[in-house]
Amino acid sequence: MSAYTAAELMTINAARLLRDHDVVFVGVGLPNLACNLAQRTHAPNLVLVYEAGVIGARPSRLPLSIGDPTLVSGAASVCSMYDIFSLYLQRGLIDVGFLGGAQIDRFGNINATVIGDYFHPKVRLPGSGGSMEIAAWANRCYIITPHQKRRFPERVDFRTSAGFLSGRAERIASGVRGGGPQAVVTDLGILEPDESGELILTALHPGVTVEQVQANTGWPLRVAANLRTTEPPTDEELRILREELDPQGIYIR
Amino acid sequence: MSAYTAAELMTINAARLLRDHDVVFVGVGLPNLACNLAQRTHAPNLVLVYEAGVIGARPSRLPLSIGDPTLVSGAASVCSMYDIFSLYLQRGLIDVGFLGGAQIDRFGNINATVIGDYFHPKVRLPGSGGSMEIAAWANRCYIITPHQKRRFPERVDFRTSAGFLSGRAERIASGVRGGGPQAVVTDLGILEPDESGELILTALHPGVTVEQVQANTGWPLRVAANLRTTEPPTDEELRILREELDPQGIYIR
Amino acid sequence: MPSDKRCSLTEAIAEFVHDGDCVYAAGFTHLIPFAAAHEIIRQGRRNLVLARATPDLIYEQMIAAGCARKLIFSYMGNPGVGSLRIVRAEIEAGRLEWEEYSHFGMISRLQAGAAGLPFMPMNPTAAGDLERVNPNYRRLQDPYTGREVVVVPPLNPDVAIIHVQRADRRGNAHIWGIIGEQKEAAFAARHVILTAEEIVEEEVIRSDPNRTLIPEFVVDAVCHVPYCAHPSYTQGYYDRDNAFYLTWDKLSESREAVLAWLEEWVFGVKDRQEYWQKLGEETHQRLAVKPRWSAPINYGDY
Amino acid sequence: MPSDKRCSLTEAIAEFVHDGDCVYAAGFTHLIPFAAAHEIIRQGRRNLVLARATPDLIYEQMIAAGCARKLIFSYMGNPGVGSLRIVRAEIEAGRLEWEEYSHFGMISRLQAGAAGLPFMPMNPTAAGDLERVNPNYRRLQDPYTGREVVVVPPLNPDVAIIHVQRADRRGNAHIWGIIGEQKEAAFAARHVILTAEEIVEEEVIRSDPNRTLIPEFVVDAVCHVPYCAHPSYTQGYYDRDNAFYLTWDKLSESREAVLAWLEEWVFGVKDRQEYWQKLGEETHQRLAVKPRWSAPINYGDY
Repeated sequence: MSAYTAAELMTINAARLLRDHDVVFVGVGLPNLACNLAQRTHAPNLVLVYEAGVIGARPSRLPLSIGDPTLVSGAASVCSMYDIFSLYLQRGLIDVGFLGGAQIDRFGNINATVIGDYFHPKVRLPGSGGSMEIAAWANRCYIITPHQKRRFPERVDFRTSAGFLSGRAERIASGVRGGGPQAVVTDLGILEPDESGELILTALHPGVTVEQVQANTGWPLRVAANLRTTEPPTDEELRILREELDPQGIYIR
Repeated sequence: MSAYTAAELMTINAARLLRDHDVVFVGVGLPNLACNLAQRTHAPNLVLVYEAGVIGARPSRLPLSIGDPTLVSGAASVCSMYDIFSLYLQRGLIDVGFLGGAQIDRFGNINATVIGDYFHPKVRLPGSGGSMEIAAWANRCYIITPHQKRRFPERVDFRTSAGFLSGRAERIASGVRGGGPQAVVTDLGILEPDESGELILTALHPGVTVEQVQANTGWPLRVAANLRTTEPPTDEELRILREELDPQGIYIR
Repeated sequence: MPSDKRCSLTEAIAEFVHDGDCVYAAGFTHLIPFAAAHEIIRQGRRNLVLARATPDLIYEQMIAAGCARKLIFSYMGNPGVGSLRIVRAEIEAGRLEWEEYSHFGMISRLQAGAAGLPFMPMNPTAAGDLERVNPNYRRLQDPYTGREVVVVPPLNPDVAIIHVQRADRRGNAHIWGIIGEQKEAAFAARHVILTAEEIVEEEVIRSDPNRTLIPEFVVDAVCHVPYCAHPSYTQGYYDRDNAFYLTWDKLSESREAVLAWLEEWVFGVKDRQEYWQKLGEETHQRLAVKPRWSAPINYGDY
Repeated sequence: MPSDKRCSLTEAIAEFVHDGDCVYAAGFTHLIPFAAAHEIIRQGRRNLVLARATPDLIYEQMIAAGCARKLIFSYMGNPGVGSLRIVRAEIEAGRLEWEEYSHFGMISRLQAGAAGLPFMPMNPTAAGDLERVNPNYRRLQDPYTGREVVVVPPLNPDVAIIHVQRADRRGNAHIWGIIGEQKEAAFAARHVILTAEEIVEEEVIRSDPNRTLIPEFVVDAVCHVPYCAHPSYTQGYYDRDNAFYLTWDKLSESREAVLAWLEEWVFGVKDRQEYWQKLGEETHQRLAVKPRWSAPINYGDY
């Protein structure tokens, strides 16, 4: 079982970042797999919250959209969208948010809106959805994304959601409650913010070199003094992903 | 059945002011009786809304408080207090509000808060409850109260809820959406606002004189040119009140 | 936070209600947690700030027992009966601080507190005098039309006490009937004590997630307290004891009679179970209610 | 307003949806009223302003059919699948106006509209760029702390279309499962068209008033439209047709294929009943769902 896909590698490393009893704002796809994996391994008391208004979901099949009916049947609670964003997220009850986007920049700011000029878009992307508020108000945010140069520019074309803005001091001065992005998990390794809020390389996946990561990053990437190598996916993690969570390989292939 | 009590007289005259399909913010006591009477006579499609968050109540016994469980069982809808005051009242869906208070002044302003100085009260009253917003935002307001001089001062000690303030022009300038008090139903007759917003005597109950009303009013009361006499309670109205709505005579005795 | 939060009401009050705390015992005419108030009285808490839209008899009793220094409210009456004689006397005598709103102002404060907002806007009411005497009411200009709106600041009680029909041991709770400000109070508060008529298996709660108004992770303690709400009521479980509200109106004419009542019915009993037994069979039967069931719904086995 | 508001969806769209109207077809991933969109397409409405948090395939189809001049949204994607190819192409080509929020901004606009408020406040997010490009976002100073809040103005659509599980003929409606922005949209709108999987006797609705999210007096028309939400779903009634969403992703690569699809599945059928029959037995069975019932509750016979 030692071979694994890039998606499996990212999912497993993201799962390991979650702590037992965390309340997580989940998206579908890899974040959903990561949360369910964490729940079945080291974090049995993880609470899954979906922006559709579902709290404490226990899906009995792999949810294929953020509003899949399997999220509702057997959940602990369902509330309105206004309530999920105000009473839960804005109030500060969400420990962890997952984010994604077409571009992530040096300070963890995310673009999910547009490539090129906003009013004359070259590529029009889906837009914020919940991410503008998740990035601001969740205690910790994690980003899962494949590591490609076009996805990691020095500056995003459009700041859909806040990382550390131009640096950690600016985020703190802005008064937003959340701690900002804590880690970017890619298929090459893990980036984390330093004291200034700049994303630096803190871990490599087994077999990956610093040069590979730099070649796929759009700014001069700094490397942590204590750069580590991530533990390879265990057989048990891979088994749960492949046999229990995504047996048809919809997301992990 | 021709004899009737002051409470019966007020209730019946208040009921007659309601129109079919009106959505009414009901209080307990006489307003509740008036609404139920109207529903069983000329306004079968009256919608009863209670500030406790009950919509379309069909109480099978006389409710003894604003939150009586009989209001809930069989109602059309129940919502939160925040919703009833925002989505219904503030949004402008309420046609009629009933108000009461210890003092009602020349311009229909109401005091339900304090007699004497607010910070050193001579008599501390219950306070606004829902009435501050009902008086401002319901399309029409009705007041039911016994006619006594101390209840009808020239100016209220404390303006808990707005009538026409110092006159209709001031209310209009304030921008509040509701039309203000449309009638004060007492045990002597009915007062209604004129063009200036001043309450004037527009109807006497059978057998009551203008002098009696003036003697029980704290300002020089003007009398409408077309002063009318109210129709006496009918046998049918009295029968419904006594036999169906308040057989124990809790409110109407 | 543990997954099983069940404890006795005595333990919950001891742990989460402290002298000087701002307490919100929720429930608009329905589900009023009288048993929790009695336990607070028994444990001798002092200098509490008591917040509730309608103080009702629950705060009248706590104020008579000397637990409170201040009242935050929007309607102070014995509902459907008359005035709160003790509270009124304390205020008229200058012995009790108070802070006052309309219902909508009070509930908007909770909504702001629950939503994590610095204020909630409301349309103006033109009444003016309550805004004048309470500096917590402020005004803002609407940036779209230039018109004025009224705003109130958040209310974030130290502890909210929420009575519910049924909850699981983690604190996920179903509420029906009048829901008042239960949800807003729970989300606004720093700690939540849940009292429940029934503790049920998680499967019962999860069979109807749309009914869950309070989720486990805002809840600190789950206490099984049948008949917690008497003389108020719990929809579907027992009726409001209107006779008690009428009796209180007479009894509270005398402070001595109130203190004697507290002696007998609060200090004289160990807990709600003893209180309920002491009420006796006649009262139990008078307040019993015949069932009227909801039409079930199908969530689908996805 | 009549007590019995039942009519055909054809009649409801003819009466309450006019060229140029702002339409809010509600439902966050659930209860999306596709049948109503198809009827709007069939009746040839033009210049609509289409507002929805997630345009989903429902607005993609209406935009492809030429019904709209403008889109108001917060997330534009084929949920769980990919992008909305037609909408994206129209925006990139400058042929479609748009106005954009985050989900919370969009829903706060509806909440303000539903509550009759001139704006709703939100805490700042520091992101900045969406505020910069959309002048409807404004800033205010919190009068208590001096900090800034972000505000959005109310959204009051001309007509909201709300799909529900069951309603009575007056328009009182039960909704369960994901409730999204259904209530807010109904209260914010000037007119409401209700589509329902089932029309039930008033007694069914009144057996569970806490379940009634939409009350009769905001409703103008009640239409019995089983399977209205396909390819979206109705909790407890049928599943989401995920295969359709995947098929659409391929199909919408070609505008001709989309127009051919509309010809066959919208113009080619009279109403939803014909559409559902045309889907065929295999699809019916694939989307069928086994029951999973809620535990009933007791309201009490007071």
